[in-house]
Amino acid sequence: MAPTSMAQALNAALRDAIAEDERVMVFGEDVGRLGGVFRITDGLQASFGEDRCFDTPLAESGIAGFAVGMAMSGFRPVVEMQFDAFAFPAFEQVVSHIAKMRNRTRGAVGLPIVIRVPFAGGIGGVEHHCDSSEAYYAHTPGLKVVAPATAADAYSMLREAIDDPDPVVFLEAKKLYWSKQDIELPTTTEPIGRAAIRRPGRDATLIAYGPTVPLAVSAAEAAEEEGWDVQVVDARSLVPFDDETIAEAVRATGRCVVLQEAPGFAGVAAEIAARVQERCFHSLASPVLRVAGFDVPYPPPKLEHVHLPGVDRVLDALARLQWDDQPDTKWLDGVRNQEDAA
Amino acid sequence: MAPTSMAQALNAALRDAIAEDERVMVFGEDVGRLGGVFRITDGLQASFGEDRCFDTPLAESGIAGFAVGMAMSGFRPVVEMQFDAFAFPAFEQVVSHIAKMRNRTRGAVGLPIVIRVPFAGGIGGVEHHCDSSEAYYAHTPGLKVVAPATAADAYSMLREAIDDPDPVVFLEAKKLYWSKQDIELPTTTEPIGRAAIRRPGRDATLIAYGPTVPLAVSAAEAAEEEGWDVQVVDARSLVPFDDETIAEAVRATGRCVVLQEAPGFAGVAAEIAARVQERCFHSLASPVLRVAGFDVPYPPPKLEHVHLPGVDRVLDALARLQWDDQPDTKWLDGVRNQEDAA
Amino acid sequence: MEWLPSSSPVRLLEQPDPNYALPEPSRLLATYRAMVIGRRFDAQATTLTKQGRLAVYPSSRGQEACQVGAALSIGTDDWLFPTYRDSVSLVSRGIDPVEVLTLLRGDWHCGYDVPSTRTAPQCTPLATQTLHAVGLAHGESRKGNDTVAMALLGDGATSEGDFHEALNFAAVFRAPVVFFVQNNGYAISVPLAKQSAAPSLAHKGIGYGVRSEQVDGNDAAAVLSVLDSAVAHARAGNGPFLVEAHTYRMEPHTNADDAARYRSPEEVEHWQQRDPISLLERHLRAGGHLDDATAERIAGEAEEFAARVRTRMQEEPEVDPEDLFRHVYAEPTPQLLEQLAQLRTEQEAL
Amino acid sequence: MEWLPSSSPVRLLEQPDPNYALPEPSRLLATYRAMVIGRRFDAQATTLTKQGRLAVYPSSRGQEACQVGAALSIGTDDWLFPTYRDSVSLVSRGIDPVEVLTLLRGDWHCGYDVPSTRTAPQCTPLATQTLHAVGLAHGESRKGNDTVAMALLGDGATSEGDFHEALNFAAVFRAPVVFFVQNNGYAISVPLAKQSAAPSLAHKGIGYGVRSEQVDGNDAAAVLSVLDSAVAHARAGNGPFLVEAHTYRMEPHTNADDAARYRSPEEVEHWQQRDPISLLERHLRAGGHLDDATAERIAGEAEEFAARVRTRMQEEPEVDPEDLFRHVYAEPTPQLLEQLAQLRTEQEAL
Ligand SMILES: Cc1ncc(C[n+]2csc(CCOP(=O)(O)OP(=O)(O)O)c2C)c(N)n1
Ligand SMILES: Cc1ncc(C[n+]2csc(CCOP(=O)(O)OP(=O)(O)O)c2C)c(N)n1
Ligand SMILES: [Mg+2]
Ligand SMILES: [Mg+2]
Repeated sequence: MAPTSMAQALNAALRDAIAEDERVMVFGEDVGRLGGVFRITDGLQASFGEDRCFDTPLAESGIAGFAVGMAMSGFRPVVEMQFDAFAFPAFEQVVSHIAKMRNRTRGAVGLPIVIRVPFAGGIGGVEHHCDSSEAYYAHTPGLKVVAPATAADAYSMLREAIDDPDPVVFLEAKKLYWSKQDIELPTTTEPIGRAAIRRPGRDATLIAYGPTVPLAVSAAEAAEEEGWDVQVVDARSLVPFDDETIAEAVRATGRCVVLQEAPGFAGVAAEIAARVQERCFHSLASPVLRVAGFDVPYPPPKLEHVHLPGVDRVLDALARLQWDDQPDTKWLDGVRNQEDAA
Repeated sequence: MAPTSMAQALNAALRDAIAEDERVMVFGEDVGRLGGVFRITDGLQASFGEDRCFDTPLAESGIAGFAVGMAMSGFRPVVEMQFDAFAFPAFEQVVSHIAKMRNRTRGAVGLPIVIRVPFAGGIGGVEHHCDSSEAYYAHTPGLKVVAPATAADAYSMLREAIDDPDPVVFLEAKKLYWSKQDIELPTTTEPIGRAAIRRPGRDATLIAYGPTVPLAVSAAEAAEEEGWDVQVVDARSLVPFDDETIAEAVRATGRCVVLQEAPGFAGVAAEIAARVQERCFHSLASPVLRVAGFDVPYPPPKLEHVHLPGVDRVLDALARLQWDDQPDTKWLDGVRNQEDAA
Repeated sequence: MEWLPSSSPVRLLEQPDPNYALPEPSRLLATYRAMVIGRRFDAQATTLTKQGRLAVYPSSRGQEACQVGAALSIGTDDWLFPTYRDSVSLVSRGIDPVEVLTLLRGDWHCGYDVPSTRTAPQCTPLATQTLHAVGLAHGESRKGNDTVAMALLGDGATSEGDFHEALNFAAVFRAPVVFFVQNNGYAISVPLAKQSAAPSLAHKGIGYGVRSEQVDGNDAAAVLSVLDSAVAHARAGNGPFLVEAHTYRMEPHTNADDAARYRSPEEVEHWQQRDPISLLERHLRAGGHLDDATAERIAGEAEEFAARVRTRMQEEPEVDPEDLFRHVYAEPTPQLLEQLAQLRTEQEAL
Repeated sequence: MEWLPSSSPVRLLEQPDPNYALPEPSRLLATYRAMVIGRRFDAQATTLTKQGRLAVYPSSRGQEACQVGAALSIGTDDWLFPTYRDSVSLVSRGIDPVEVLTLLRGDWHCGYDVPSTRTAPQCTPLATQTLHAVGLAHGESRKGNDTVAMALLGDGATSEGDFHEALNFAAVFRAPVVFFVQNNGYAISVPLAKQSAAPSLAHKGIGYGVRSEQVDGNDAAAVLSVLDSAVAHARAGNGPFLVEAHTYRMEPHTNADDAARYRSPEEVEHWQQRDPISLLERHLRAGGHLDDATAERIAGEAEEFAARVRTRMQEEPEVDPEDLFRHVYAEPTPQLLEQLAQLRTEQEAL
């Protein structure tokens, strides 16, 4: 076991994937000699040559469209978009082609492309460097969308994403790149599509993914002082989504808050809240609440701390879960659990 | 009063706006001599000259970026994207600039741009011609997003959008272009930001926008046979959203289904469902349900009728609103209404 | 400068050219045959559309020299990246015409088998496929194959950013791609003069270090000869090549279009005089390579071809609603399985 | 052909050019002064970054001839569309240096007043601003103004689709835009050879019918002279103009970059020999237009300029959390008002 940062885990995953599968090609802007601006591709070109890890011209639609052709020719492109917002020029290629090619061709042409996107904020970046773009991708059928929150997941899920026959948008929380975990690589965690309980708890469930997972854990720890025993679920994978684990978790606690960094309106947390209340309505003691970024453009560095959800905002939301009402309806719980499960 | 199609109403709105405000400029692909592929700009160039309505080269990012500059120089660009999917090349300009310019410049540079998008499906178009893209825009702070469902709204909201100091994504349901309403133009309906009750009803609320509004009305009529008195709310405006009207409507009925054509996952209906249960939880007799397109790429013409929500699917959802439970919890209604309103 | 294209379009049928040789008569005759069949197929598709059997059809009547030239200048191991306009090219490449029409009939987004035909789905989002062609061509050369990818696009599509990125990627990676622009004068209603102020679209190659040429797109011999050398250039490892063909679509943009709104009958008539089939036919007849009997035989083949298409298009294959879910992912997600179950319930209720 | 740029970069300081005249000595001296001040400002900003007072700073050291040339070749009524790299250009244009640094200090996305400075916010999404310049230039000429818009971009940014669309829109609309590419050899770590295979980036103009030129970007006289004629061309209604300047950034991409990973000290040293300030200084001194006293005076001005910046940057202005909501729309939506109320409650609880 060694303390391993998420960045190191991702680098190791790319390295192992290149070594084990000759179809894997890593390309994008500055991924070669520089090793990427976050150094996730560090040393790959030196180890495996320009054939396997190379710089492209500076054009994201180009990178995505080129990846489509490479995949059609049998390769497994792993492309890096330098920051969330710089993937936007590739939006048409991602939505109109990458997401749809298998479907258009009745399964004859799958596109095993991984689009790595350093996502979300909290790193003091100037404008356009801290957007959260997961909702755009999660709303697009044909894409898988995952967001690891631990170094072990980063390694395991990236390996799995590269092996996946379908395109995967792989969201790497920028602010977690340097967070460490004691692990041994290679490692295999739960498969894509499964959520993970990061902390047990009986009173309320926090659902998080990517950068909000450590936040949820901190908030849950802080909530102990209030006497609340808070469970934390890491969704891990947005598409496919683990309804089973998550609905079961919420049914057990009867209270739920969903966390995301992205602006709240029509974000992934809205989807999670909508699903959870659809599936757990009768087990719920209070509405499913959301704690998200405000519905504003990502602010400048000096204001990001007020924009991004923090422990206090999560605690406020937990406090609004109508704890006082609980006794009134507790008697209904048995009935409700049965109804939801049906 | 004359039977007026939505296409005619839109055309009239553009015509009147150009005539009344010399800053209004209509441009895009084929909007000039051809009058647009849906003929919404028909005759504008002939009446007002190439100065006011003109064709651009075929490049959507170009159109959007050019509109930014035109707006900075004091004009009010009204641009047409030929179909939803063909606005995707402009995504970066829309998200990184059009949505953010006022904010970046601390209010010094607003961009009064209207982006007209013929949206959604049901017209038998081949691939890429029937996407629904509202969620991408609605999730992007800084944009207003509206979707009229009647000819009167089409006229009034387009005029208002053009006068709006902020960028408005104006979603025109393709399948409603030829639907008629008896109206007198010019006309002024509720302002952007307000929902409208299209049909009263006491038992359940259907929330719809754009192409699902007529569907909701048909479903509500069909529901009469089942003995359900169903209310229909036309959201009209997605951003800003009329929480007040909608929450009040749902509190009154205690049951709610949200309709959209777009794939369900992380769509606008998810946001509406999440908001409604946040605001009306204690008035709800059952979870807020959604009826949406499936989470699949828009299908070929021969399959669109199974993909798109139809009356039966809405009735099925209404039937799942746990009518039988109603007596059990009805006694709580008073208490709950008070709690939600608090 | 060697990297400049000709200052006017290359022609061969009516005059010799110092740089391009006239193709062999047998090749020209094969081309003629494919053009005649292609045109008949195109007319058949237009008729089917009028009868409501196709959702939409973008005709390429008038562009047959380009359509057929593109198909015949590449081999079966090469790849074609066509657009919605290029059905005739696909048919000339030997793809089953009914499978070609599947998209336009509305059964599915692509009716032919992409991997075995080595032909990408007909592409609608303009210019996007040019990047796919570059990636594929690069991938194939990485594998040591001498495959060439031919990307078809229109004059309007050259304005899209993706075309720029494709030319640039191709040049930087020296990818064996031929970009073949069928400049038919219009992007729907927008004439070339509002699309570009360049000396020619072929001149766009210069800014990327991509060799380029312009050709009379209604002169089948010139199209073939120029494409041949472009393909040879790419195959030999010299990098991409851009060809602009000056041509004209005789029909509206699609059946849904009203071309009278933006162009004059005189203009159409002018191009009628330069009909690519007539030009080639005249040449072949003048050289003694085509006589009435052969022309009649070919016309007969074309009729038969169209008749078979007509007959086969009578039957509308059943579409399976469950296809909606079948190919979204290799394995459906739990969410899709739920939705499939919902659909099944709905279908059973019918 | 008249639409071809020179086959090698225009230079003036060391040799005369048949097409471009040396600017007046007084203009060159003013340019020299602005370059010296600009470089001192740039160094100051780098220092502030090391001290943690700026979030990030992309230096333009080595590119002063371009930075200053761009600012001085347009008038106050013209518009500038700069990038993150162009702080020195903004300072030379007369914008308050502390307002310029607001973005990089992290207070707000743009610190200067865009309308009155007629300078767009420094743009990060590459090449996107070139389209804004075209729209604005077109708008201004619609209003009958003879405003020119100058769009700055780097070599890497020329690969983006938006640059292509901007050149094309500008050409088709004959918009008075000067596209000024500072080719400093790298896009972060990616050298030009991996970015483009074109004879020069200036050659990209040809494919759009946009006149173009390439210039030695470290020769301030040549930059000025070429930009002057480009601006005059645009202002006279002849349409857009593309200028490529060959230059070099002496510092890493930003303070966060490690340039040693991708370029050699020898390469940097080579360019040090062609330092734009030294080149101009040598010329001015040789012509007797600059003596020690003036040089010292200017150096002193530069020091004072930097000192004022340093002092003013000591105070970190309060940022108001409520600014988050102030300018999202002209009027906040009900949703934003709710969120503002939430923020207030949170702030009060602190
Ligand atoms: C990205 C994109 N924008 C717009 C359209 C709508 N559209 C379809 S064909 C067409 C004109 C294309 O013109 P051109 O490239 O010259 O090809 P042609 O149809 O003449 O063969 C347009 C605007 C599209 N398909 N894709
Ligand atoms: C659309 C987009 N993609 C990627 C980036 C990240 N990025 C910032 S600067 C840069 C390199 C730009 O190089 P160049 O255009 O040569 O300008 P220079 O920095 O050398 O002045 C990159 C890749 C970006 N800002 N925008
Ligand atoms: Mg065309
Ligand atoms: Mg550069």
